[in-house]
Amino acid sequence: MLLNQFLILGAVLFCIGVYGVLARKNAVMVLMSIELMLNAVNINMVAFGFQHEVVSGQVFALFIIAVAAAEVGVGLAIVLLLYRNQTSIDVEDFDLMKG
Amino acid sequence: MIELLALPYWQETSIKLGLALVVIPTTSLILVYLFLFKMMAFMQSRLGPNETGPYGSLQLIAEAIKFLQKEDINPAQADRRVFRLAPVVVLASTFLLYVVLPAGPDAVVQNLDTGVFYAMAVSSLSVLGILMAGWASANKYALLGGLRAAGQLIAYELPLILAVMGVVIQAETMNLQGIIEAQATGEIFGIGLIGNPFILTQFLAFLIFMIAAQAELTQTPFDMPVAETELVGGYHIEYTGFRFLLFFMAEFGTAFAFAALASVMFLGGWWIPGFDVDSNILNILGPGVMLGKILLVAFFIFWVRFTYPRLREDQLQKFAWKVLIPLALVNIVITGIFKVVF
Amino acid sequence: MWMLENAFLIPLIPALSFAVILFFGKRFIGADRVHVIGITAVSLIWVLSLVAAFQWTQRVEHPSPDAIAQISADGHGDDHADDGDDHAGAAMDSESGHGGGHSSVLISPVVTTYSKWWSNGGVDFAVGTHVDGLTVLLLVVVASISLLVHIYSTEYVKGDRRYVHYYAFLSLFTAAMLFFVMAQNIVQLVVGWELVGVCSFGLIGHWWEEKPNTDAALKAFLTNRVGDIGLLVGMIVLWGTFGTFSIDGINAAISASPGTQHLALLVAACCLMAAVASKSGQFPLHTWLPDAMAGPTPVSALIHAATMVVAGVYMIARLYPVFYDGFSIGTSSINLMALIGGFTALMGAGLAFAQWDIKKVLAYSTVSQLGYMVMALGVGAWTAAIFHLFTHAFFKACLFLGAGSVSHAAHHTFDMRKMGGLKKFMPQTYWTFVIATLALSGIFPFAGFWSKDEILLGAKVGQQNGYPLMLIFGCAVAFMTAAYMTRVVWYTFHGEYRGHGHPHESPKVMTVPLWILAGMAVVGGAFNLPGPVLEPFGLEGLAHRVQTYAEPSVYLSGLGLSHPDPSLSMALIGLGLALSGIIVTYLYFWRKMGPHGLTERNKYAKAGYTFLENKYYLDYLYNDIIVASIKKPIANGANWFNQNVLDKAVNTAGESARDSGRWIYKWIDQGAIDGSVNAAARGADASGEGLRTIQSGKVQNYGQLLFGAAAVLAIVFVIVI
Amino acid sequence: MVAQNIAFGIISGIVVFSALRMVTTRNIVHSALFLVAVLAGLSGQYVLLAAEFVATTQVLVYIGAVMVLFLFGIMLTKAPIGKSMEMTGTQWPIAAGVALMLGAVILYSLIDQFGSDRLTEGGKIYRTADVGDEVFSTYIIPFEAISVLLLAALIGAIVLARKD
Repeated sequence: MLLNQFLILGAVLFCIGVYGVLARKNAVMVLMSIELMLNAVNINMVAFGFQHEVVSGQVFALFIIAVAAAEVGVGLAIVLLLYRNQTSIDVEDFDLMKG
Repeated sequence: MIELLALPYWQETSIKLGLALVVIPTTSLILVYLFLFKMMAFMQSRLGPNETGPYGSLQLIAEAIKFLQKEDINPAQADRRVFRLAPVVVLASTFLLYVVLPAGPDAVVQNLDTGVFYAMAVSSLSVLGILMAGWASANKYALLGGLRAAGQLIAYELPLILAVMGVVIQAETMNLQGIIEAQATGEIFGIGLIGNPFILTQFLAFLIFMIAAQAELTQTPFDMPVAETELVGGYHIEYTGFRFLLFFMAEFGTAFAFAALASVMFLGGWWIPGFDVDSNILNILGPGVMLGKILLVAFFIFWVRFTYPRLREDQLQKFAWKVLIPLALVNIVITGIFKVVF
Repeated sequence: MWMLENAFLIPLIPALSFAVILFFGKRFIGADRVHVIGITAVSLIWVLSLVAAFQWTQRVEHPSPDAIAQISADGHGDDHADDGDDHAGAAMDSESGHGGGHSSVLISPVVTTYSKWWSNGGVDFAVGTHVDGLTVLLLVVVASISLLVHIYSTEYVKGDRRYVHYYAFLSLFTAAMLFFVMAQNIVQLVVGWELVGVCSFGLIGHWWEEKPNTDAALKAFLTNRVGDIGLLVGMIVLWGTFGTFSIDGINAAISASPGTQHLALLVAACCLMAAVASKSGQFPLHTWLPDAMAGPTPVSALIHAATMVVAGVYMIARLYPVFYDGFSIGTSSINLMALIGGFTALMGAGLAFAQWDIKKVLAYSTVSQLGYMVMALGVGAWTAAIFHLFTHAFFKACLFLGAGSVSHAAHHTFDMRKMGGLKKFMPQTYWTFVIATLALSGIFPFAGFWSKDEILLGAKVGQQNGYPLMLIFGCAVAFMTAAYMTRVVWYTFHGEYRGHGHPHESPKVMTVPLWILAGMAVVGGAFNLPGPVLEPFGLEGLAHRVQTYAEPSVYLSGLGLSHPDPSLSMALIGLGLALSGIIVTYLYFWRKMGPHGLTERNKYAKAGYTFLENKYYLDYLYNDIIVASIKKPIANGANWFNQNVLDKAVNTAGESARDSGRWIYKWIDQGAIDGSVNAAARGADASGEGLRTIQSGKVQNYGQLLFGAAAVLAIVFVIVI
Repeated sequence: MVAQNIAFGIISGIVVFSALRMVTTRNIVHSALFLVAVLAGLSGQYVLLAAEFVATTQVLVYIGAVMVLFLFGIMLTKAPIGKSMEMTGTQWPIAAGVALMLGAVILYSLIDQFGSDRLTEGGKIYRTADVGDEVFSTYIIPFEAISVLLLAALIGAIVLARKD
């Protein structure tokens, strides 16, 4: 197996995630796209860890998973709050900082 | 024994998989017949099936044929693909559970390093199927049932995993075979005659595990997601025919799997006192021993199911977060201290 | 030697008791019965401590080969090497030979490292226990005092609003101190140190509903924090110098090659001295200690006798090679530690005269006695200091518990002006108090006499030079101690009863601990009797027990620490001073002789008294002068700087800008540039209008810009590099 | 190695397809389910990289908990059944352009840098126990920090989502 197999897979997923974050209107979907990006990073971590025969890659992947779980918890709580206040979770509705 | 046959990897694996595919429906059928039909009838003083075959033993076949004959109805508003996928996901979770369940030193589909952890992980997949079913049915009762199930399963997954942690700490491995070996080679106050079944040292964990498993299986008294009096059947209200049968099979298959996990982790698994842990004969005798222990544990699960009334939703959540999880944490702390000190 | 290797059980038991009391106390055991758990736990550790002490003495007397330290063949080890071979019984033989010198077999401490605690950046942090004679001695003292305080408290704080909390913290306090004394490395030492501080904070502020109590707790805590900085810095210096956290390693390294790291050790010793000053109430950080009387009296007894304040003294003793080398104790005739100790002793004794609160007198007495111990350590009299710590623990605990008993009787006041004549109401308390007073004053044959004598002797002889100034301080303090304690006895127990109500003797559960402690105050001195005293009775084998068992000769021998020969004249001088102190006070109060009312008549005396009454104005110094002087001048300075420098600069700049602006406006702007500026402005306006659209307020647009810019930058980098 | 390459190919195909569908589908629940497929596929990739503990954790945490949480959130915010709602914003072409640009530069640098580097075969494989040892020795402080972070997130989520 090539190292690049995994790295390219990660890169592709990352870019799809970027697209999702930038293009989707629904706040939950934006959060999900962020999860996708984090996972893309994770596969790089594990692949490099395997390549260099160190265990740190896996450890950091685990840490990222834990951080992602925390992020989803808080993120969804914010989305629920938005929904309660605005009855909408369309990110395009939230432009109070418009210049 | 499998080594003796010296089959190539793919043949060995396909034989194991084939066996597992046979075992799963059989086991759930055994549970249904033995407990749902016969024991419940006995306990609740009513007639069980007794016409079809000897002691009504063919009733199951009749039921299966009945379900298969029924029309496969898709609700008009339903999200068709998700609706059809949901029972498959639930059943897949059950199937994946069987991959690591050992019935003998070699009689296991795949002996994973992270066996217990894997079992916990795949058992949590069923939540996804239930949520899918609840949402895709386009039915308020189903959606509510799905949400309830998700909340309940997530809440009880924590004590389940935390209870298992105690066993893992004591056995120093997450490998299920390793856990059995630790019990087989363990000693109670220096006496190694019956090994050291962890139910003795981890009784609290066993209790928590059984309660949490009861909730994971959505059995009474934790059956709010499917409560027929409140939600007229919960998330599988819209399912008919063989899709309902899939849910049904998954429920009993999972019950069997959890009973098997409990027997492996707390009752010594397939090991028989007096035998070497890796003696080949256990590959033959082991499944029988396992089956006996599983039926014993399953008996308790169904006993509780048939005797207790249903809890309220808030009682359910309170019980998980305020009682079970703290207790499980205490158990881990105590186990850790004992592990370090002794 | 099982107990010595598994000594970790000793702090573990009270720690468990703490957890049990805190978590199950109220609901499962019953709030009024939690003391059962505490007392059980502490009795258990008391027994274990005695077992440990016994096993340690066995280890010293019949050392197994692995317990004997390898003596390096340098000059200091010479006088031990001669009979180091036949160690069986060598300890007993050599006892009298060296004129009370320490045993010739060097017993290494039991160091058990249980496990790597954690590791960070390649540095391993271990957890373990370090048990030697000093540890064992402290174990016994802490366990004994704590046990008696536990028992005494059942009556004293009966029905308290936070009974459970009280006992939980008492257990934790004991556990923390025990953890501290058997720390294997300096990291553990710091942890134990801080734990002790936290517990004292919790207990001093036990009745936190009243503002003064919380203030006192905060003061204790904050003052200690000041010293803790010194502790941390000192520990880091030690670690940086020796590359190990292990106490054994540090001490052994210094004693193996004394003098090689002098500068680093001087810095470390000075920093650690700050920590000692805060924890053990040494000048100038002693101010928290008298305020700490706000806590319940048994806690004060525990703090002053066994746990909190002796931590500093213990730390010096534990890391003695650091101080010995750092302060050049062996060769100098005055050094920082001795000076601080001596001055503290003198100052504390002076302050004790002017207090009306019985507990505060005792508190200043503790300050003074701790100064004594630090001074003893400063002059190289290691054994004397530890021996004094040992004896002081018992009679000071007795005095505090006696004061508690008095206040229990006299309606919870500690003001001596509302007492008096209590002798006939509470004879038990009276007699125990008198015994402890005599012991503290240093009257023959009570415990304090022996330990105080050794300190004075140590100051006189010193190591290579004597410490004359310290000797003068010590003698003065000996006189003053006897005097102020007699004053307390007079005001509290003699004369007429000035309070109201009917005082009564305390119940047995309070007096029995008092009698036990008083008994120890009588016989405590027997643990380190000098050889000549015992010779007529043929018991020289029992001489210098503390020295034989407790002194870590394995470290100190490398440093060449010597022991003075007992001196009858010194003992007589000390005794004479103490007696004269008592007699003078007796004459003053009982016989009404001397200058009564001097403070009213003589303005100098009045000024001196006021000076004492206000505690040398140290609190004012800290609060009003130092803090205020830091606050105010800085504010003023900042204001001045703002007004005169910054403002002026800004004004000047403004004015010059205005002038040049006018000029430019007239000649350049209006003439040539105006047109182009207008054009630029229009351009800016238009581009701003255009750029405004990207300020959409939508996160995703910003995200697009962010990721787009990142991509462009990445492309640039990829192409360039 | 062939079998693993085939497995990698199949799984990556599923993963990339699901990821694309996830960001283009108009039904939010479908989107979440496609994300589940992506995550499950990645779990398979971890197994290929001999990181079974990470793979199992991926299933347990992501699919078992995070995705359920997502579906929960979606259902609580009343996701309608059917494709009624437009889910993609008007600026999707810009987003696509940015993503493509980013993708191009990353792919170019990866190929440029690692070319055809092979994964070390027969190298040391780290099992679950090694991961545990590493977490509890070298990375103990980050680990503790993560636990504090999780606690903070727990409290934060509760505070945010409370009704009063």
